[in-house]
Amino acid sequence: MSIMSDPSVPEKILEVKDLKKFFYAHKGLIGNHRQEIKAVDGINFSVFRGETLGIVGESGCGKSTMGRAILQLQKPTEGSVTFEGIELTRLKNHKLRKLRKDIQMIFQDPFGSLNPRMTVGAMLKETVQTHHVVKSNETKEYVENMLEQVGLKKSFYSRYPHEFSGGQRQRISIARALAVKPKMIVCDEAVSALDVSVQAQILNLLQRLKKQYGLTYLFISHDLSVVKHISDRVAVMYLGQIVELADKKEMFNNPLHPYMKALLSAIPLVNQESRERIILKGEVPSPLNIPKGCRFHTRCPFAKAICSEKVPELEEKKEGHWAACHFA
Amino acid sequence: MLYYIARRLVLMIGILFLVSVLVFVLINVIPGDPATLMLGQEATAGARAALRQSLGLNDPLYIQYLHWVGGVLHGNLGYSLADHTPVMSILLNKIPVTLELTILSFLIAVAIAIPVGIISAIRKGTAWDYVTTVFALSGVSIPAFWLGILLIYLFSVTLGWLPPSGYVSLTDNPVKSIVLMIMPSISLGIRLSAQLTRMLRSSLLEVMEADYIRTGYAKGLMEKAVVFKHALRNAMLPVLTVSGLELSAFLGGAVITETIFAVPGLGQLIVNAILTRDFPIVQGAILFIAFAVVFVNFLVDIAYSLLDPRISLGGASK
Amino acid sequence: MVKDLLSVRHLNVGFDHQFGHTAVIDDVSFSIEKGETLCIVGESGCGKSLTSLSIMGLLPKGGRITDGKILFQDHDISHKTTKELSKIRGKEISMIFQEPMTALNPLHTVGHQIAEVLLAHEKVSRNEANQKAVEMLKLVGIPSPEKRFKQYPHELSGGMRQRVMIAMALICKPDLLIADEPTTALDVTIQAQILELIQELKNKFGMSLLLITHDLGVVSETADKVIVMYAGQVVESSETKELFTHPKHPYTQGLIKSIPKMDEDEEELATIKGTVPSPDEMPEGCRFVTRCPFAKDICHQKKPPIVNVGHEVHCWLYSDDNVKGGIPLVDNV
Amino acid sequence: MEQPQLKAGPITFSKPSKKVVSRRSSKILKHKLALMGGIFVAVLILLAVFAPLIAPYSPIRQSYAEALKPPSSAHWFGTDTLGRDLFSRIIFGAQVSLKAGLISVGLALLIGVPLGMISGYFRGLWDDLIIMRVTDAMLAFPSLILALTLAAVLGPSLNHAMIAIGLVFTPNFIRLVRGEVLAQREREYVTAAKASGLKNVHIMIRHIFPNILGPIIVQATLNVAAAIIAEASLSYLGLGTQLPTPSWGAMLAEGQGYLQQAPWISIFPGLFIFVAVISINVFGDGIRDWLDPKIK
Repeated sequence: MSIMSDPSVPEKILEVKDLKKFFYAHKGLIGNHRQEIKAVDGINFSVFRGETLGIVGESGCGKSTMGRAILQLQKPTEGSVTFEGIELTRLKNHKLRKLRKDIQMIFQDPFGSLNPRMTVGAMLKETVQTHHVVKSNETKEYVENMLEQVGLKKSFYSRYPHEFSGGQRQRISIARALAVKPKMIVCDEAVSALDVSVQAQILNLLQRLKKQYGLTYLFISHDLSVVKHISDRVAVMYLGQIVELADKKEMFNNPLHPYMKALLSAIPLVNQESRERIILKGEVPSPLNIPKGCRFHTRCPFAKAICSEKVPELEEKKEGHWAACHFA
Repeated sequence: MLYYIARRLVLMIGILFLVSVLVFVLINVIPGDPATLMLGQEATAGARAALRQSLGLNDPLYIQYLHWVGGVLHGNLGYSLADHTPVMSILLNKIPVTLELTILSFLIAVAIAIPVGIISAIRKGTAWDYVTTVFALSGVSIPAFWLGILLIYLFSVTLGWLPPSGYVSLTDNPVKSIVLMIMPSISLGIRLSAQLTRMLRSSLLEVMEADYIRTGYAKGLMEKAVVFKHALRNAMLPVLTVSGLELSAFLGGAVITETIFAVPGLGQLIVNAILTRDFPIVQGAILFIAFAVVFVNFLVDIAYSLLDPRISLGGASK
Repeated sequence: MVKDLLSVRHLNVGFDHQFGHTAVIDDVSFSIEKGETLCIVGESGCGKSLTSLSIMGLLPKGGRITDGKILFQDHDISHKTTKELSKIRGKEISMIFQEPMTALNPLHTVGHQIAEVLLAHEKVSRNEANQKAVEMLKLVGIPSPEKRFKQYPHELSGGMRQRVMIAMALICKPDLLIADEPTTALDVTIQAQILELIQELKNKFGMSLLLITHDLGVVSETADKVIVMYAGQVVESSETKELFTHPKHPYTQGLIKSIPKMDEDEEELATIKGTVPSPDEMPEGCRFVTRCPFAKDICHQKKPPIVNVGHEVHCWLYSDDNVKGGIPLVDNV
Repeated sequence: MEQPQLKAGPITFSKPSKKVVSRRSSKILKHKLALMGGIFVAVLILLAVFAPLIAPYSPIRQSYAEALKPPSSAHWFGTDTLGRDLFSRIIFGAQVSLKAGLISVGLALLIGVPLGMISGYFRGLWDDLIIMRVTDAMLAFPSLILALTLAAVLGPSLNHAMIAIGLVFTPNFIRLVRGEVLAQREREYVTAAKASGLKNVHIMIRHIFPNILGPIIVQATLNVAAAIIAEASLSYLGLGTQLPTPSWGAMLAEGQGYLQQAPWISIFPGLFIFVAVISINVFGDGIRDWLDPKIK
């Protein structure tokens, strides 16, 4: 951590430039005909140290793929990802492995992301030892402390994942991520599989840990209310691109992009007087067949002729509020 | 659809190529000199060398392979070491015999497996299911040669109902031919029928748990309609795949069956050729069987794609 | 008084398994009037789906109704045979499910699967049924229905498949539609479309709707009446508006508070501590007692009474004895 | 993948941790068949190990006076054409069969498991084009014929038969292991392990392998049964165990010519093959049920 830096100028911890991740569908007799699936198609943003950047979007918008491409779990097709000034995309395997200590990840599925045949202790110990976080004779104690940190009992050390509920498993995942003292955590739909009451527990835990350890979060979710609750800034994705990015308050009070407006109006709310709803027609186009011009124009209630011709750039429409729309 | 078939064809040709390489390697890497084998130990070194020359055995292996494949493509599989008859004509003689045996066995297997499998799945946990389970377990565990011998002992030796062995061509005397084939077909077919029964039962049980079966009931369909219209076709898909995969083991079983019952088919041919080290015949017969397996699996793939609309879209992969 | 279309009375459901029997649903009662929307809301494992499945007679293996009645148009359908039920299912009561992908048979065209319902219940020719199926596809908002009729489920998107399920459920114009988490697997924008469609068709056909969901937002925007379930029991039942403005049961209150709000900022979310006990470890007395911030001794000992506080709540905190005993009522949200 | 999966979860009968083990054993107990299979397998192993102590006669001692005697109190299973005691020969035959079953499957495991793991974990051209196509091609050959040919090429003997059977069974394991690894690879815990910076080799051995061990054990068990049949078949055809070593397959073949006079010569060895194979199969099925992933 740089103590020297001016606190008024936030320091970029992660910078993503023109990130692309394409998948290929092979057709033809011997797979000679290749179709591109542009899952992530040119993404730019930065994450500042200590903040939580929320990424929100519907299924298939590429947000999870983006998360994995940033962490190099899936090699990006193009673009650059720099973490604390280090370019990740060109990093050699062993260096990348060492760097993983600093960026950890928490996954959606609390049932799938833990190895069913390893005890909780063994799983945590393994990462702690790989990254030499503490002396090996202190590992067990350290791991037990970590479990307590996330609200679990020390005695869970020798238990297997199937003995826990979804919420407890997610706490285990958090403990595993936290145990190597990371600087940043990517949360990929980390609370989506949980019931609301448990979801609230986990969100509070994440908030507390962030303060306690000075963490930075990249928080990916489809759930607007969750993203709104936890984020400092929010980016909205549609078909592999960011369509709007702004400070949380600004984003939710003053959405500029019609897609974000529609999303906001579509969430069913408790106890809300009738409001104006924008129900979008149709469905998200296939990433195999991305519409020309603005990607959203096929569903946009305000689309004009220009929208189907010219691609709107992500521009700063107000200070700190970026949107990719001709009319925003 | 045509596209799919074409893709499968390309794939099949690739496999056939590998199959031919494997067969060639298998036979040509034998320790021992074919020339010695053909001429006997007494032949002079000169005679052997001359034969080696004429057989092209001094060429590098890949040249030999190309020669051989070239021959195969022209329908020339070489000549028997024993009497120099073309392997092809020997095979052509034996194939109908084995074909009759395998088709009959297959029919028996399917005729047993489908009804038994369905009933035991639907009546899971009943005495009938229990009997079926025991039958299926015994069927997959019983050695074909022992079953054959038991059948002979029971029906030929003790009861005297059926002749213990022999073969008459279907065209010469259809009735006698079928009668002679009863025991061999049962002994070969029982294992497959047991396997298919087990597969169909478990596959049907799994399908019956599927959401769309619940939807079927929720729509107000009767049980019969749900089982026969919605469950059975879906349950047959894995069974079809397995029966394609089991085909090679099935043909392997023919070796034993034909030996026990003295049926003069491909299996018996292979065994005799192996015992007399007549490798061109072994090579030709194995190649033929492997080709048959690959081809039938190709047909199974096509059948599968006809049954399952999800297939014909062509393979998208990451 | 309006006659109830469906009335579930003291329903108990349990599972037989290798260790014996586990009671899962305990004494659930509710009723739906004609044209009404009732929501059952609760978290995973609260028994809301099983309740709906027992109405249809579609309980998973080992499950059975151990007690209670399910009156549909005044006939008890809780112990009818599959054959008897098959006349009601799809014709008078229809159901749609959470996963439209797996709920459709992948090997049949969607048109076939829709027409099949009509053929099973009415004396129509295959042609008429097909024609009607195309009409239904159009009605549920599927573009170019003639083309879609011939397609297979995997060729449609999730939202389209759910529309197909709806077409299938409504082709015989049932009196009651049961929708079990119909939008949970869908994205927000698609969810909005589907909910709107269900509402629209409900009004058009004059059906009643039993909606099962975990999403309080969906409840608030769709339901006339709500039942909140926890661990196999009803904890509170009320008119929708009343429930959200005056939730009484500590569980309902906790549930509402733990949703992140869109219209205000909060530092920390209110939570309900702990987790739902497993069916084998159900506490005696009130099942929520292990997580309730207001639990008293009595809550550990005896099953809570049903108290009318403007609506019905199953909680000791509101029983006369307690109020008289000077124990303060729980604050509203 | 990105689909929000707020499932209305099924009711699970989760029990306190300690009971999990007893639940599993109760499940296997419920499968009485599997238990019986296990007992038979154990008896068979004991027979094989203590054959010299159990067998009343030498398995190779010939006695023309005693030839073709039906079962009696002196010779429980009768005698064969050379007057050898069948019971003793069958007990010694168990040694051959079990050895053949275990060693050939061991060989197949030794080659198949590592190849399958590497192939499934790293994917790529090498896996797709070489390993998978070659195993596909190998699977096109009836394994019995392939084993026959190999055994003939290598020369008839028990050792060669075991090698031949082992090689022929190898593609089964490559396929199985590769498929299982592919399935595990897609699971999130593997991604999680990668994300936390573990080495590939470590992930393969410590994370994936324990998760695919179950299916491997099941397949290995079932293949032992198949290998016993295969060895018996080779011996029946004269390409396996050579005389005078007693082998069930060869004994059966020998008796076939005497079905009329001495059916026991064929029937008893066959019965033992059958019982051995069915026991192992039932036992294997039992393990499969026991390891049923739904229990997790």
